[in-house]
Amino acid sequence: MKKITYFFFVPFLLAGCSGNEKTIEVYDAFEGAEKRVEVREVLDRNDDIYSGTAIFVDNELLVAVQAKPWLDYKKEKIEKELTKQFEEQFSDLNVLVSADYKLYWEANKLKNEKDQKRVADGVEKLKGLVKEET
Amino acid sequence: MEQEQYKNLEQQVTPPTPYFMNALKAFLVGGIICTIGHAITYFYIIFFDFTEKTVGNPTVSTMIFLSMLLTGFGLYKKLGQYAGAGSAVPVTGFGNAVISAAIEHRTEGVVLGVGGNIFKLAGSVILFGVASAFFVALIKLILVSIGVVQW
Amino acid sequence: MVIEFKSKPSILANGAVAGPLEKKSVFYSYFDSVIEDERWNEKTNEQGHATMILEACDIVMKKANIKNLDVDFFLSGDLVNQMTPSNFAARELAISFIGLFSACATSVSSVIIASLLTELGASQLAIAGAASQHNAIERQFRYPIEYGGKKPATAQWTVTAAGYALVGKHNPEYPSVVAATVGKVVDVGDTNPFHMGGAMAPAAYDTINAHLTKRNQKFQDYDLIMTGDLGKVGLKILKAMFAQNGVKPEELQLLRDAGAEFYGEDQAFLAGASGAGCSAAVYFSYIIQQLKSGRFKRVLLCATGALLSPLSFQQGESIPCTAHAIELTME
Amino acid sequence: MIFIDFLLAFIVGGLICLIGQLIMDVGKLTPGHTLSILVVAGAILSGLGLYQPLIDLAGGGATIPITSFGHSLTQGAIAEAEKHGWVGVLTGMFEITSSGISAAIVFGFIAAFIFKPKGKAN
Repeated sequence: MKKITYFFFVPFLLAGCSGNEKTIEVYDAFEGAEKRVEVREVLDRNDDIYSGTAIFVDNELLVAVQAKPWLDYKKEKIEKELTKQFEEQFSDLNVLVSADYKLYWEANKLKNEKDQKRVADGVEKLKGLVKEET
Repeated sequence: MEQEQYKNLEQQVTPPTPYFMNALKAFLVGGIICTIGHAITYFYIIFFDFTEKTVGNPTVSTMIFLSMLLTGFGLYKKLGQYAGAGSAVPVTGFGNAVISAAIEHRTEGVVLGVGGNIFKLAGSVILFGVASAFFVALIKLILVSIGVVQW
Repeated sequence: MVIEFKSKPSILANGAVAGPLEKKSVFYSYFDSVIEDERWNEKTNEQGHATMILEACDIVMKKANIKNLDVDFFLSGDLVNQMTPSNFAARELAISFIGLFSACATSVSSVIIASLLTELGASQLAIAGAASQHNAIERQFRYPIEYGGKKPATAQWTVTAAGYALVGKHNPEYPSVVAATVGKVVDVGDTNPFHMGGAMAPAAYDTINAHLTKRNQKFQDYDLIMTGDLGKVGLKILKAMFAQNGVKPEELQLLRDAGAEFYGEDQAFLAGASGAGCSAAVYFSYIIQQLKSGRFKRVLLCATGALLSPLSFQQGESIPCTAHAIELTME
Repeated sequence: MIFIDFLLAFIVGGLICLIGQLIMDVGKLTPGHTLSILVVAGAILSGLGLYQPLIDLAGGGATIPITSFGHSLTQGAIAEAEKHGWVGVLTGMFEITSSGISAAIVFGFIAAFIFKPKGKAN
């Protein structure tokens, strides 16, 4: 019995941090190039996150990010910071930033969605989800 | 032979509790159960409309369902014998405490047996949970109304 | 308090019955019958427990080819609340019945009282013994069966078994009870219900010492001194106590424990067996057969019992223990 | 990245169970006492606002142990107290954690009809 216990323990010690290549995706309904650059810039500057997906549709900006797992404990702080930055830059849009995996998962699905109508509905649904308590 | 003379004789002969091995086994099994829970959390997030904030409930329910199966087929007591706290601390342990009491007292009838005894082991967890939550919330409310803390 | 029996009542027949798990026992071949279903095909554990007692008593009566009408007294006890299994078994047997409780020492205390009744002449034939059923007792004293609590290495496994003996007038071909010691209640302040061996060892020490000194015997006068269910740890403690008191190591070889040996070296049973059925089944099968076969001439059987209840434990009481002993000889 | 997330869940969940085991072994306490202590600890940590970051960090590793039960009770009470004041402390109690207890009761009830305790050793 003791051998099994030791056997279990070893592999977990070896798992060091894997490389952190950053993936940023931006989907823009109006092909407004400069908006895309600004968003990419903001997300690049912030090195707490390892991946982010932004979606512009109608007057909505949805930014779903994923913080590095070992920084997840300050997830809410990261969200607040990014929301502040994006609201300064895109005061005309209403901005929603979330580090929730659901948002990130759905945003990645939405970004290669062609029909703009469905993207707008998707973003609407996600906004509803975030407000929902339990 | 006086009491303390016997006591230290008993101490010498009784095998010492294996602190390290117990702790290691509890850590491993507890970790594995929580990882399974983590996987179930991802499952619910991806396939159902739950955010990380709201995924707690379905995950806990699924874990308790799994603990019902393990308890019913007599596997949980073997897991518990190996893991100790590793199988008791996770919510499957809470489920096992409720379900084992319910199964056990079925022969005393559903109302008096199952009904009367279902919280024999887990009742204290609910009692202390609710009581401590009440006092913690009360203290926070008082601190906020004094202005020391905000919500 | 040591009693010497002048008329030396004899054990004319014996019966031991065990549950499915007890197939793993070292003494398996000595048991009269082993059943597949731990509830004896009854609905509840307690009913199974009562049926088990009945089956053991039937075996005893069949061996002595007598009917229950011929038996004067039925002395039995077990660990379930208010001894309901013994009561229900007595209802079926329809023999005048005295319920006894000295926890796992009931197997010997019942024989002591049967021998007293026989010596008094009030009883020609009396059935005495004890039984225990794992599920019925674990759920009452500790946790529900399926609960995943971790038992420490000192915990013992309650045996599903019953052992009964027919006590009658002296008969040289059968083992006879020459003396007995009724133990005092000894409490060393142990409170851990998972370390019964440690709590019961002092009681066994006290009873065995009292018996040997009053009968001014030494360990060598016996072929075997077997305690009830101290378990592996409890037996070590008892041997250490005697060693401290000057008993030589080769004498200590004579000291054995039914609980410690019951499941042999199977680790799943931790510190061995316990329960009223453990000492009863081993005494009234293995020991009696060894005596009849002449391998043992004189044995001292000292059953140990922990007199706790789930209530006394929750109220923070310590565990008082007792041990009763009978000296059996074979001419 | 996902692997590290799972690793964090494994380590944090394992540590909480380790603490539980130490309470049992060193403190010589029964499982019942240990779970009660952990639930109270979860409630206190939650009151101090320390438990939510732990859940964010470890995910399943913090929601599965019983400490999360104390946490959700407290969060329910605090959230309701924020909205309705004194009464909220009581009304909000099971707002968030309802599934834990109801699932245990329902599955316990169902199990009572399906299963029978079997006294096997191994």
